[in-house]
Amino acid sequence: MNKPAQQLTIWRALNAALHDEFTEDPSTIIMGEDLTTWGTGGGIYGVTRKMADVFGKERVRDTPISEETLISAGAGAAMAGTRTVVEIMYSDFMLLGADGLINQAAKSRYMFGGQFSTPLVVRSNGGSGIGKAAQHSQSLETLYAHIPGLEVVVPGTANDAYGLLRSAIKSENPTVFLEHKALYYDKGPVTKELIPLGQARVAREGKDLTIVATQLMTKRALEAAQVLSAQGVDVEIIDPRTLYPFDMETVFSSVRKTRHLLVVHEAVRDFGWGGEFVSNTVQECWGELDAAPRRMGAARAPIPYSEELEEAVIPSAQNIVDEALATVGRHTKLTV
Amino acid sequence: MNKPAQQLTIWRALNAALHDEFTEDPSTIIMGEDLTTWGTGGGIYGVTRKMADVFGKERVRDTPISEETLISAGAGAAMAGTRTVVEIMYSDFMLLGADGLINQAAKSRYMFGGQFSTPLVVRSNGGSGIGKAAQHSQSLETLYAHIPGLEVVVPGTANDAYGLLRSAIKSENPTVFLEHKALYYDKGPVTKELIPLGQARVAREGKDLTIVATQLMTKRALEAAQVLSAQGVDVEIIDPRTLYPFDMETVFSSVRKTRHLLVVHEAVRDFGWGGEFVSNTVQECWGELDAAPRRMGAARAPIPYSEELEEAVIPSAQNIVDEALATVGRHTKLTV
Amino acid sequence: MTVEITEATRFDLDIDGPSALELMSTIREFESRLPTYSEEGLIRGSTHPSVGMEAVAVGVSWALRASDSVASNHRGHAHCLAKGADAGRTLAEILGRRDGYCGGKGGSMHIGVKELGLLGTNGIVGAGIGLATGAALAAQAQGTDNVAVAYFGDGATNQGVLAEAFNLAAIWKLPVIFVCENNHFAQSATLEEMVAQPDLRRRGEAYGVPSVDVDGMDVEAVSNAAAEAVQRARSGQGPTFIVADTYRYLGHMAGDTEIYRTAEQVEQWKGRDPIARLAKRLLDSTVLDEAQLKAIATSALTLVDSAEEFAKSSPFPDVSSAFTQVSEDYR
Amino acid sequence: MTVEITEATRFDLDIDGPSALELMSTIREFESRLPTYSEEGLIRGSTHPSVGMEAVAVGVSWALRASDSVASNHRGHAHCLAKGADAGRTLAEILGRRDGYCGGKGGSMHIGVKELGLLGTNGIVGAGIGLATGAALAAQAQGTDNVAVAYFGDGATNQGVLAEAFNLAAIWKLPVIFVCENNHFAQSATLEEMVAQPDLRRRGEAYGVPSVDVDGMDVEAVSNAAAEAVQRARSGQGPTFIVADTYRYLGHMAGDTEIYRTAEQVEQWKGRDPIARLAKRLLDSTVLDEAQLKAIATSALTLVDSAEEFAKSSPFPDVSSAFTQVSEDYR
Ligand SMILES: Cc1ncc(C[n+]2csc(CCOP(=O)(O)OP(=O)(O)O)c2C)c(N)n1
Ligand SMILES: Cc1ncc(C[n+]2csc(CCOP(=O)(O)OP(=O)(O)O)c2C)c(N)n1
Ligand SMILES: [Mg+2]
Ligand SMILES: [Mg+2]
Repeated sequence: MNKPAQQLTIWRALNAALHDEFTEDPSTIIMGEDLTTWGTGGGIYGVTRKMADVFGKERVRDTPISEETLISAGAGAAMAGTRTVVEIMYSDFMLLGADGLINQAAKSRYMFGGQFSTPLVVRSNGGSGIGKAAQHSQSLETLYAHIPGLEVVVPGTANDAYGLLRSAIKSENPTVFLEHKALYYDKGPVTKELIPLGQARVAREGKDLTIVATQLMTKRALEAAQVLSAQGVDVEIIDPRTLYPFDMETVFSSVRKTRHLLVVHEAVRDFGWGGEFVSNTVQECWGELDAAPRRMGAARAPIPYSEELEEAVIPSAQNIVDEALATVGRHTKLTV
Repeated sequence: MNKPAQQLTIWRALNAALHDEFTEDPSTIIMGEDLTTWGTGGGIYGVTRKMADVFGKERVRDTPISEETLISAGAGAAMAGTRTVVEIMYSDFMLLGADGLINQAAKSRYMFGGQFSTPLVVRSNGGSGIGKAAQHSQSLETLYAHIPGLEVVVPGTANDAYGLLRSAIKSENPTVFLEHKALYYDKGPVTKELIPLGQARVAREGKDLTIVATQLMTKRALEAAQVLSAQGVDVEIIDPRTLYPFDMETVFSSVRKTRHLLVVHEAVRDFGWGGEFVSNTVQECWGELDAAPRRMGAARAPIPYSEELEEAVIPSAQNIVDEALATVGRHTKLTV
Repeated sequence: MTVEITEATRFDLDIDGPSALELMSTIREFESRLPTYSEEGLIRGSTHPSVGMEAVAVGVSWALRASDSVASNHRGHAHCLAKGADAGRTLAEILGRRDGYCGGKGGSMHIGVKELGLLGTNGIVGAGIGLATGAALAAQAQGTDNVAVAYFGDGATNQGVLAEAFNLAAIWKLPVIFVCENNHFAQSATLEEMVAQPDLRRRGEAYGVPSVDVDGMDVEAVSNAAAEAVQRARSGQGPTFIVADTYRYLGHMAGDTEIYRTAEQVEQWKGRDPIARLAKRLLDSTVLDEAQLKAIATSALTLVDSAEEFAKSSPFPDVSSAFTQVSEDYR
Repeated sequence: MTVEITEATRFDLDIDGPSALELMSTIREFESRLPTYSEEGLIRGSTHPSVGMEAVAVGVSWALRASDSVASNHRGHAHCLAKGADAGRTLAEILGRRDGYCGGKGGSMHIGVKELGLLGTNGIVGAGIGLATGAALAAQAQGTDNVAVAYFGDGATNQGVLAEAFNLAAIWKLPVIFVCENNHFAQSATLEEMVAQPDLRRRGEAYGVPSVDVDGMDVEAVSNAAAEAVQRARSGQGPTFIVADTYRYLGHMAGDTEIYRTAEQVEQWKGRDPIARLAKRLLDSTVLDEAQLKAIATSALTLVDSAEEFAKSSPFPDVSSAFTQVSEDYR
């Protein structure tokens, strides 16, 4: 099954996934703002490039600015049998459609006793790092992971972006698919294989400390691992890739080996998804932990605009190094 | 400062708090659906009873069904200097106003560099138990606790309802105030003293196990404590009362004594606020815990309508007993 | 004269024949019993009867077929029954029983029937509007000539989603019919206090949606308006907004003190009763005689009796079902 | 001839005098420089210049006083400057500097100035509509005669919040003026494709809000319409919806390829330029002579030069400020 991998940016990988899935399944549609008329005709970050040319304006629709209805109509279209992708320009705006997502789509299968599938994907981007400030930079994935009936996907590499987007579209369940706005131009090999939702990826193997991280934080954790390696701490990095379904088993078996856990996310630390991973691990691996698991996340603050401030509120590679050392009980370098 | 306590139901206590606060501060207003024309003229659960008679229709307003604008206009009114209370009939409907709450009100102080106060209280009710089904029974407090800039209050007794509602209205910050729909008719002593946000309440003292719980779960934990006591497990119950600001110190010092922690909430267990309490406690009290802390919450499912199903998805007193025994390492009784 | 409210038979029956009357009578009987069930503790939570409003659901449904979609609201049993839902299974759902359409998980506010295109009654005022718009989008994108109907109240017209959906449906010419059951109240709020421009049609027109007023107490008028709207939608000409003037005779839900209206007003509206009106018309035009009318009334009663029997004797669902059907586990 | 755009002086100046011209010229100059700042990396994220649209903000603000509230949108610098915001501090905020109105935390899309009643530019299309409605509610509830203005684009008229706010403002006669800057595009979406009924006024009227069209390229026309609306609001007669026909000369934001419009269309609109038009009118009516006109242009330049100098020389905020001002800790 190993196809030769192409080097693609994340936005290209997403674009390819859409093209491939739309080619394979004619019951797919996509709608959103500025999908076909912005830039070179591919939406704000290019992800829908050439979709309208290939699949037509019936299946690829530019919409008015009406997020509430885009999401609830997306749910209705999905319930009526059309695999529907809704692009929301920034995930902060998804809050305008929270009713459609949380009260309708997420509950449609259960409330009606299993009759309906709701193959809806709401695609958007989260994350900070490019100066978009408080209302265009949030990492709100935890909100959706808390809602029964929703799947939450947070791809961090081009390969994951491709394979998970195709799986999300094929899924019979409503899925929140959150890209990271600062990673669209990151390049990586793409095998064009489907990746099932609910399987974590081991981004780095190591034996002293398990770091669970997604997207930008995985990148920073990898940087931190270099530094830590030089200091004699061998880090294993696990990217869950989907927050729900979640793959705790991969985390547990890693922790059983490393006996230490640090969860790092860009979402605000307080009440963020790190708590779920820490709590589950503590309960499952109690006797196998050598130290208290720790969590890192954004400060309890909105994302500020000015560059240094923006950098300050989310974990840096150096912060991760420090916290990793603290987790394994090497407090000397701890500066935060 | 100890005034004589009156016995009041929770809805009466809330009503008294509103009356007292509106009398004290003429810059207060309240708006919502059916506030003055339903039942005996006091909103769906009576909380605004006689408010219009006393304070007039200028300050006590019946609104159209427009939750999005009620909440965002509430934010605007608060920014413009009016202490504003918005009643949303069920907290599930607050999702329609998620933009106003999360993107606007929560961020208004920070984004604008500290210039604005936003003394907005969005009052509503959460919780299950009375057959209102999937879209009228959610416990979504975790979503708001995750958002920097918001305060989250979850009163469980008449006294707390009174004292915390007054504090919430006096607060310069936007506050989500979530009552519990199955507790409105619960009676208890009310001293009519203000209770500061961010102070947990020890609902029961004990030495073997700390249970953190709110609202209906506090009640059930108290029942469970009776049973456990007979089995030789002495439970301490802590009701945080506010999820943000949170009072971890009270939890830590209790756990240092009991060496065991169980968090119980009606919110869905997965990615619920229990993870925050467990993770913080593990990090702070690592060497002082005799066993892994555990969490309980609603099943990962919407709230079903039929009575036995509804009961099944949220923790019962018996479930709490079982989980408490498991937490302290007495697995014999564990049936769940 | 026995008419089963099933998808198969209903659509063969002519509006001028007895069946519209029978269906309305059945809905009337069905809905009238709800307050009693609530008092008896058979219904938990909230149930919203639509007694008085039968002509709207029946008139609209006359123009629909099984493959068309309907998104309903909290006051939605009539929409279900008129679309062909079985009274017994509908009531079983309202009573939280295993044989309910949703296995007792939904209840009154969440009755969906996939094979009838029923996207559910809904607990969120206004939410069905987005769902129906989406179903219409699906129909259009898949190239079928199915249509979708959204039923909602006057109160729901103040939800922003309606404006958004009007606009979206208008620019894309979506095959959706927006049906406002204007019964002049939203829970305890009067339309007069809650809108400044009481001509609700103008809301549709402002977004380019052809909009009509119709006497919601006259099933024939409703059915004509609906037929025109459905025809427009099926032929690719886009949405229609129908504002049906109607009234609910009972309280908003069980326990309503009704301090917001007078008993006289209720009585006045009963003078326009849609069932009595159709009965009189059929009698006057000698389509039916008194005996047949009586038989229809009896048959409605019998049908609801047996629905009640069916629902009451249906067992409560197995507790284990509380944990299933949250997501499809296709992996 | 130097006019500082400060609250104190601005409101004394007559619309027929030179100051409206000067203010518009200053805004033009201010906004025209933004793309360069973006290219130079001085501005991060998105900034939306309003070159071409100056007459709307200036015309509307002429009718306002400091205690009135304004809720703006993503294209909001002109709204701020016209309401009396200092150009230097505004630009400092856009550049993320310590002396910006929000200490660099907000940036272009989040500029609020409490003492000027500026409830902020806004990153969420449509969100200012609810905020302004709330500020109007506050004014009414507190018994002041302050008013509130919401500025938003044609694109924002498709957000449901506008319909809800229209209705709420109409039933409560809130002192709010809804100002739609219809520049015919929402990012890359054309108005023609995004609405089926292009007469946007009808949206206000449908909810009972008196609604007017105005030539948004004519500051006098805007100011007259605004004065009337403000007068209505102050005297308790409720909201007004003003639809100003206007155009943005530059791209939606830096990097816009503008494939959705032709260069000819842009040139055509420049023929209606609000600044040239007012200048000509003042010249024709001999209020000003050529030399004075030139002086005004120079003064605008000078003012923006010094704003730029001020902003660029302002230091970046202290990193510790990232963690403060999230909540008031009053306990
Ligand atoms: C979003 C939302 N807001 C409020 C409610 C509470 N509620 C249920 S029905 C209702 C009145 C609805 O009035 P209308 O739309 O006219 O329908 P009617 O009940 O008159 O048939 C209200 C306020 C709700 N269920 N959902
Ligand atoms: C809720 C929301 N949806 C989408 C966007 C992205 N966006 C920013 S400006 C804009 C276009 C707005 O058009 P309009 O309201 O006409 O204002 P204009 O830019 O033309 O002044 C869009 C789609 C946003 N910021 N917020
Ligand atoms: Mg109604
Ligand atoms: Mg525009």
